[in-house]
Amino acid sequence: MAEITYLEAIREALFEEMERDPNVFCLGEDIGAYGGAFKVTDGLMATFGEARVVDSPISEIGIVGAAAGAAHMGMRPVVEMQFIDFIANAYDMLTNYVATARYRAFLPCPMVVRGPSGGYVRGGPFHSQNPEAGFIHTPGLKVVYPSTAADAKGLMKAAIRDDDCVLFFEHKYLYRRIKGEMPSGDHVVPIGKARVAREGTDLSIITYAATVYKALDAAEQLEREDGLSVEVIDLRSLAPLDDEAIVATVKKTNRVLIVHEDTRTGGIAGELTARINESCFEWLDAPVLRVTAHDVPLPYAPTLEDFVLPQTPDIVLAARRLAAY
Amino acid sequence: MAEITYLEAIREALFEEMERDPNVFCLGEDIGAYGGAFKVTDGLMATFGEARVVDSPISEIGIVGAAAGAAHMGMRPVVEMQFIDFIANAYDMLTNYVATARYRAFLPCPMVVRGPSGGYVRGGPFHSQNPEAGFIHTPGLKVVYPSTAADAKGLMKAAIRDDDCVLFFEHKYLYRRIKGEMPSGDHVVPIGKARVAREGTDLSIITYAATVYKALDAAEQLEREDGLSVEVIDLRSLAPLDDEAIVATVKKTNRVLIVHEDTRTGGIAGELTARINESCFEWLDAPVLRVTAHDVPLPYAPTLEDFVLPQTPDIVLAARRLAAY
Amino acid sequence: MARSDAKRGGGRGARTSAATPPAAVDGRGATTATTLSEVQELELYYWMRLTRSLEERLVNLYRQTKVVGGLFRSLGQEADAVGSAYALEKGDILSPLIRNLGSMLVKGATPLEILRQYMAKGDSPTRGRELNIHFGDTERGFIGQISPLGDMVPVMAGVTLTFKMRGEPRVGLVYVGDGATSTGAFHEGINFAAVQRCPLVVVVENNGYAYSTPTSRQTRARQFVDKAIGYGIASEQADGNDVVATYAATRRGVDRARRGEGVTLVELITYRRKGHAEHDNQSYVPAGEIERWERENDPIARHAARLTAAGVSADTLAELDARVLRELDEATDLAEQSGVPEPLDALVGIYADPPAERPLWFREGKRAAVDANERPQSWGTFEAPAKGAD
Amino acid sequence: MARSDAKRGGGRGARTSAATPPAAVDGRGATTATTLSEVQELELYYWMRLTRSLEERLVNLYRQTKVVGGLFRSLGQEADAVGSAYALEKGDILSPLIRNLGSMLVKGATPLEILRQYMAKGDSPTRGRELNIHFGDTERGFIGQISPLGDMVPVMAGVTLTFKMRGEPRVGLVYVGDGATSTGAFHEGINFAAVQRCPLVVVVENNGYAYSTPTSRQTRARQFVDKAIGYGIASEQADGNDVVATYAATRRGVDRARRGEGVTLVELITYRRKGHAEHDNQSYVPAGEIERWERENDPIARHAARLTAAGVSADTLAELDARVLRELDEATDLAEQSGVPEPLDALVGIYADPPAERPLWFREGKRAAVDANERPQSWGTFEAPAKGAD
Ligand SMILES: Cc1ncc(C[n+]2csc(CCOP(=O)(O)OP(=O)(O)O)c2C)c(N)n1
Ligand SMILES: Cc1ncc(C[n+]2csc(CCOP(=O)(O)OP(=O)(O)O)c2C)c(N)n1
Ligand SMILES: [Mg+2]
Ligand SMILES: [Mg+2]
Repeated sequence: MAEITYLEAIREALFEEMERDPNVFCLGEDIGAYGGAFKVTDGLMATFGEARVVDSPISEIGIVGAAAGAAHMGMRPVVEMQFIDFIANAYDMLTNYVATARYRAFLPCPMVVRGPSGGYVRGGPFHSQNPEAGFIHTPGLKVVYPSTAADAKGLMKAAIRDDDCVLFFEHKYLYRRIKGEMPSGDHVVPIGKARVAREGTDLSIITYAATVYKALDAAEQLEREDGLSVEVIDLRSLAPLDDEAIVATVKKTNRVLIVHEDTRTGGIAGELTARINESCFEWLDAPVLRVTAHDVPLPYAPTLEDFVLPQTPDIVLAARRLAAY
Repeated sequence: MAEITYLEAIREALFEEMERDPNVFCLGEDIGAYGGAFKVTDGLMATFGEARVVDSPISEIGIVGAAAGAAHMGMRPVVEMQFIDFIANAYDMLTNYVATARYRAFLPCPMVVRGPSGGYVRGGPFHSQNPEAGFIHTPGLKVVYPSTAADAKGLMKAAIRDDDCVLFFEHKYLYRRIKGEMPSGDHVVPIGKARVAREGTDLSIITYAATVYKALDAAEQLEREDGLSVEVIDLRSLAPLDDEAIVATVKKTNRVLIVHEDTRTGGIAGELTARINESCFEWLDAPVLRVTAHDVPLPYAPTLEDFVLPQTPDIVLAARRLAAY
Repeated sequence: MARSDAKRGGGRGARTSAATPPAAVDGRGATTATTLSEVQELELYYWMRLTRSLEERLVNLYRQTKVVGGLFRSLGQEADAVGSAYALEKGDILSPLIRNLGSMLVKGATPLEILRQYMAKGDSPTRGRELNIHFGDTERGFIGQISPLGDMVPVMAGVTLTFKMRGEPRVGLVYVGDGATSTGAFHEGINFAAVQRCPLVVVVENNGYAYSTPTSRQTRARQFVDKAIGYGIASEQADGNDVVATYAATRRGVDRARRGEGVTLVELITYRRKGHAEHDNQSYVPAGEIERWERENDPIARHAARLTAAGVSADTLAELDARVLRELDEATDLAEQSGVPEPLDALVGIYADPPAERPLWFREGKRAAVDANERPQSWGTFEAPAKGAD
Repeated sequence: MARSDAKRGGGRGARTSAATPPAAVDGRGATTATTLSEVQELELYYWMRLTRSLEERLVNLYRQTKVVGGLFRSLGQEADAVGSAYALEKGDILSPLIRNLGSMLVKGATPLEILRQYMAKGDSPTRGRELNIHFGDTERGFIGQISPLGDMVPVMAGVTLTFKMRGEPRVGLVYVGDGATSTGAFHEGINFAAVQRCPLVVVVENNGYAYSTPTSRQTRARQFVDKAIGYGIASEQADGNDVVATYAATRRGVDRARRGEGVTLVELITYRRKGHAEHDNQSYVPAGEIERWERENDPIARHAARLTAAGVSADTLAELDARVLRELDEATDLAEQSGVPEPLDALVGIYADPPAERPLWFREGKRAAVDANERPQSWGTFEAPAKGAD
C-alpha cells in the first residue's frame, strides 16, 4: 500500500467518516472552498457539499458553541481551529459549556475540535502553541495528539465516533514530513492507549507529537554512542492518560525522562511525574526528569525558537544524566 | 488593633492603593454603585468617583483588554471578575495578549485581575472554580491566592504595584469567615514567597487558600492523635512558586503531602511533584502524595460537593499513610 | 392556531391543560396565527400565575433555608417568559435564562422538578448537580442554560443549524438579557446564525437592569432592536408585560424562522421588580420605580383585566389561582420528601466512556470523608455563606 | 490642518518630509480640516508608494527565502491604510493590522524596521520575537497587534479610556478587517468604548475577503456601517481606494472623538488584490475580479491622476518614486547586514521582575543545544514548512 502523509491521513479519516455517517459534518474558517489554511479539508466540500462543510465567520466561540448545539441534536461536528492557538478564544465554551454538558445536563456532546498545533515552524508566539495543559485539566474533555500518520487517521476516527468531545491536536511540523502506510480496513485507534514507539530496557522516554521523533533520534544516538537501550513511549492520548502503559515502562526501566514541546511550568510532565511518583515510587532508581520548552512565549526567529524548544541534544544530555544517576 | 475580615482586608488594600497612586482604578461588573457581588469594592465609588470605579458591561474580554490598554498607558487597573469562573471568557486576552505584551512588544502591562474563587459554598459548577492551573501554565502571568486576611491585604498591594499582570484569586469561603489583624504601616507581602503556616518535623503539607485551614486542622488532629509533627506550607504565590521554601520543607521532613481544592489531573500538585522530584529526590522517604478534588465539574448539592472536594479526614488519612510509609 | 388541539372547543379546557401541560401539536401542521382563542388566553393566565406562585413558594422555602444557593425571581416578567414560549410548537426548542421559569413551565417543566432542583434533591432533574432552573430536556423542548452569559446563543445556533441541515420544520428560541447582549458569545452566536439563516428567534429581555447595571451602562444603542440592523436580520419589539403582544411578536419571529427566512431578534421591554437574586436589596434603583411598575404594569393584573373585559368571570380566574396553589402544595409535599443525592453519584457520567470515575484512594470504601457538613475549627465563627449571584 | 508644519509652503516639502517622517504637531492645536494642501497630498502619495514598493521589496526577499515566515501584502489597500492614519495627530495612537503597513509608516515606522522584522533580525524592533509587522512604539503612536483577531479593539478601548480619564485631547484608532468584525473581542471592545464614550475611531477595512471567506459569509448586514446603529455610535463610510476620501472620513471620526463625542465606526470599502498571504493562490476569487480592481481602481494610480490633474508634474511624482527606491535600497542593505538574534536573548524580559529566565539545566553553559537548524533524521525527506497564515 502506498504511503500517505500525516495530513492526508487526517483527511482520509474525515472523508471516510463523513461517508460512513451522515451526521458527521465539518465547520470552520476557510475550510470549504479553500480547503483550510493547511488544506486538511481540501476536497471535502466538493464531495459532500456546502451543507456538510460549513465555512464560518471568524468566530471560535460561535463555531464551538454551534458544534455543541448540533451535537446535542445527534450530529457529530468536526470543528477546525485555523491554528490551534485560537482555541483560547473558545476556552469558556469548551471548559464551561462543552465539558460539563453530559455531567450537568445529560446532554451528549460528541464533537471534535481539531487544528494545527506546535512549533519548530517559525510560526511565532501565536501560530506555534501546544495548549494541551489547559484542557487535560478539564474533566469532561478528551485530548489526543498523534505522531504518526496511521495514528492520525485511527485516532481521528475514534475521536469522531467518541460520544464526548475530543480535542484533536495535529502537529503542523509533521503534516507533510511524516508518511506512513495506512492499516487496511476500518482503522480505529482507541483513545486512551499509548504506543511503544521503541522498546528498551535501560530508561524510558515518555513523550508525544513531534518530540517523539526527537526522542527516537536520541535513543538511536544513545544506543550507538553509549550502548544504552532506551524505550520510547508515545502517549498519543493525553486525556485520558494510559496509566497502564506508563506504569509498565517505569517498572521495566526504572528511569524516566519526560519530554514535551510545551512550556515547562504547568505542562503535562508534572501530572505524569505525580502519577509515576504515586504509583511507582519504589521502582524509581532516579528522579523523573523532564526536557521541555523554556517558560517563554515562543519567539519567531530560528535561533530563538530553536533555543526555546527541546532538541535532540537536550534529550541525549538528560538521558545520559539519568542513566548515570 | 482590631481584626478585620479577609474581604475587608482586600478592600482596605484597594482603598490605600487608590489613595496612594492616582493611576490605580477599578473596572468590573456591578462594582461601583452596588459595590460588587460580594461587596469587596463597597464604598470605593463614593470615595473615588465614577471615573476611577468603572461599572462595565458584561464583557470579560472587553474589560480585561481595556485594562491592558490602560496599563500600557501607565495606569494600574484592577479588574474584577464577578466570579472568577468567568475568567475563562478572557482566556485568550490574558494568555495571548496580556501575558506576552512585555516579551513580544516591550509593553508594560501592570494590572490585577481579581475575583471570588473556590468552593465549599454550594455554588455549583460555575461559581466555585479554582482556575489557577490554566494560568500558572502561561509564562508572563503571576498568580497569587492568599489564605489569611493579612496576606490578602499585603499581596493585593504587591499585586497592584507589580509591573506585570497578577491574577489575584480570593477564596470566597474565606471572605467573611477569616479575620486577622493588619500589620501596621505599608503592609506589602512580596509575590513569590510562601509562608510557614505551622512548623513541624515529621511531614509537610503544601497547600494554599481554603485548604490551608483543613491542613491546619488535620495537623492538629495528627499531633493530638498520632503524635505527629506536621509542617504546613501556605504557598500564597502560585506563579512564581517559592522553590526555596518548598525545598526547605522537603529537606526538613522528607515526606510531602500536597493538598489542593482544584481537580486532580493537571492541577498544580503535578508541577510541585515534578519540582520536588527533580530537586529533592534523594531526600524523599516516601512518594509525594496529593489530596485533591475529584476530576468532575463541582456539583451543587452539599452531599455531592462535600464528597468531591478535599476534606480534613482525607488529609488525615493521607498523612497517616505517608507517615507510616 | 393549531396549538393544544386536544383542548379546543371547551371553555374549561384551559384548566384541564393546566393540570397536564398542553399536548401541543406537531410543528409541521403549524399555522401562523398570531391571535389567540379564549382557551389559549386562559392558558397564558394559568402559566403566569403558576410561575409567580411557584416563585412565591420558593421564597418561603428559601426563608426556611430549604433552598440551597440563591433564589432568582421573575416577578413582573412572567408575561415575557410565558408569552414568548407559548409562540413555539411541539418539536421546537428553547433555551431559557434565569428569568424564564415561565418559559420552562410552558415547555413542560413541572413545579416538582423546579422545587427539587432548588432544594438540590437527589431525584431532581440534574440529581443535585446544577443550580435552580439550570436543567433541560430536549424531548420536551428546552435546553438547560449555563451561568456564563451569552453561551447559549451559539449553542442554539447549532441546534437550529441542525434543524436546517435536516430539513426539519423546527424552530429554536434563545433568551438573552439586556446585559448578556454585551458578551462576545452573544455576538458570535447571533452573527453565525444570521449568516447561516438558522431558524432561530433571539429574544432580548430588556428588563432595565443587569444585576445592578442599568441598560444605559450596557449599551449606547437607543433600543435593542437596533442591533438587528447590524446583523442584517429581522426584528420585532413588544411590550413584554403584555402577554398577548409578547406572544404575537415572538410568533412572527417563529413563523419567519419556520418559513426559512432566518433569524429574528425580538426585544421584549419589561422590568425586573425584584433584585438580581433574593439577597440583592436593590439599593441602586431610583425611588418609586419598582412601585410604579408594580402598580401600573403588572403583567398578570393586566392580563386578568383583559380577560375580565372579554367576559371571563372572576370565578374562572379564581379557580385557576386555586388550582395553581393546590398543584404547588402537592408538589412541595413531594419535593420535601425527596432525599439528598448519594455522594458516589458525584462520580457518575462525566463521560459516556468510562461511565464513572473511581473515588480517590483516600475515599475508597467510604461513603464520604464527611457525612456531616464539615467545617474546619480554625475557621472561627460561622456565618452563613453569601448566597451567590448567578 | 496643522499637520507637518515644518514643511508648509514648499512644493518639495513632501520629499523632505518623506526622508524623515513628518514631525506632526501637537494634537492640542489640531484644527478640524478635512481638506488637504498639495504638500499633504504629495505626502499621501509618498506614503502609498513607499508602502507598495516596500512590499515589493519584501516579495523579492521572500523569494530569496530571506523572509522568515509568511509575507502579507496590502496591494490595492495602500490608500485605506495611509489615508486613515494620516487623519491622526502626533500623540494619537493607532493599532494596525496586517494590511496596515502604510498606517505604520505614516506613524513613523521605518522601512529598515520592517525589513529587519520580516527577516527576524536581532536588531529588529521585537529582537526576532514577533512576526512581520507585529510591533509598535507608543512614543511614535502605534501599538503592535497580536494575531488573534479583534483583540486590539478592547485594548484600544482601554488606551482611549485613559486619554479620557486624564483629560488628554488624544485620540485612538483601531483597524479591524471585515472578518474580524465577527469576533467576540470586537463586539465587547467597541461596545465598551461606546458606553464609555472613549475617543476611539474603529476603522473597518472591508476588503471583500477574510482569507478565502467573502463578506457575504461573514455577515448578513448590508454594510458594516450598519453595525454602528446597534452600538449607538456615529459612522462614516468612504471609498477606501480614494486616499483623500479615506482621510476625510476618518478625520471626521477623529475630530468627533477629540471633541469628546465618543466612538465612530468608519467603513472603508476596498479590495484585497493579493491572497491572504503570499502562499495563497486566490483560487476562490471569481475570474476577472482582481484584474478589474487593478485596472479600474488602483489607489495609487487614482491619486497620481488626481495630482496630475491638479497640476503636479510627472517629474515630481517620478522623483518621489525614485526617492522611495533609493531609501529602500539603503534600508535593505542595512537590514541584510544585521545579525540573527542571540539565543539567550530568548529568555530576557518575560517579566519586569525577574528580568530573565535561567536556561534550563540541560542547556546550562551552552549557547544552544543546536547551532544549526537541527532536524531529526527520522523525519524523512525535507519539505519546506508551509508558510503559515497570520
Ligand atoms: C459571562 C458572565 N459574566 C458575568 C456573569 C455574572 N452575572 C450573572 S447574571 C448577571 C446580570 C445579567 O443581566 P441580564 O443579562 O440583563 O439578565 P437579567 O438578570 O436582567 O435577566 C451577571 C453580571 C455571568 N453569569 N456570566
Ligand atoms: C481569532 C482568530 N481566528 C482566526 C484567525 C486566523 N486568521 C488570520 S487573518 C484571517 C482573516 C482576516 O480577515 P479580515 O479580518 O477580513 O482581514 P484582512 O486579512 O482581509 O485584512 C484569519 C481567519 C486569527 N488570526 N484570529
Ligand atoms: Mg436584564
Ligand atoms: Mg478582509
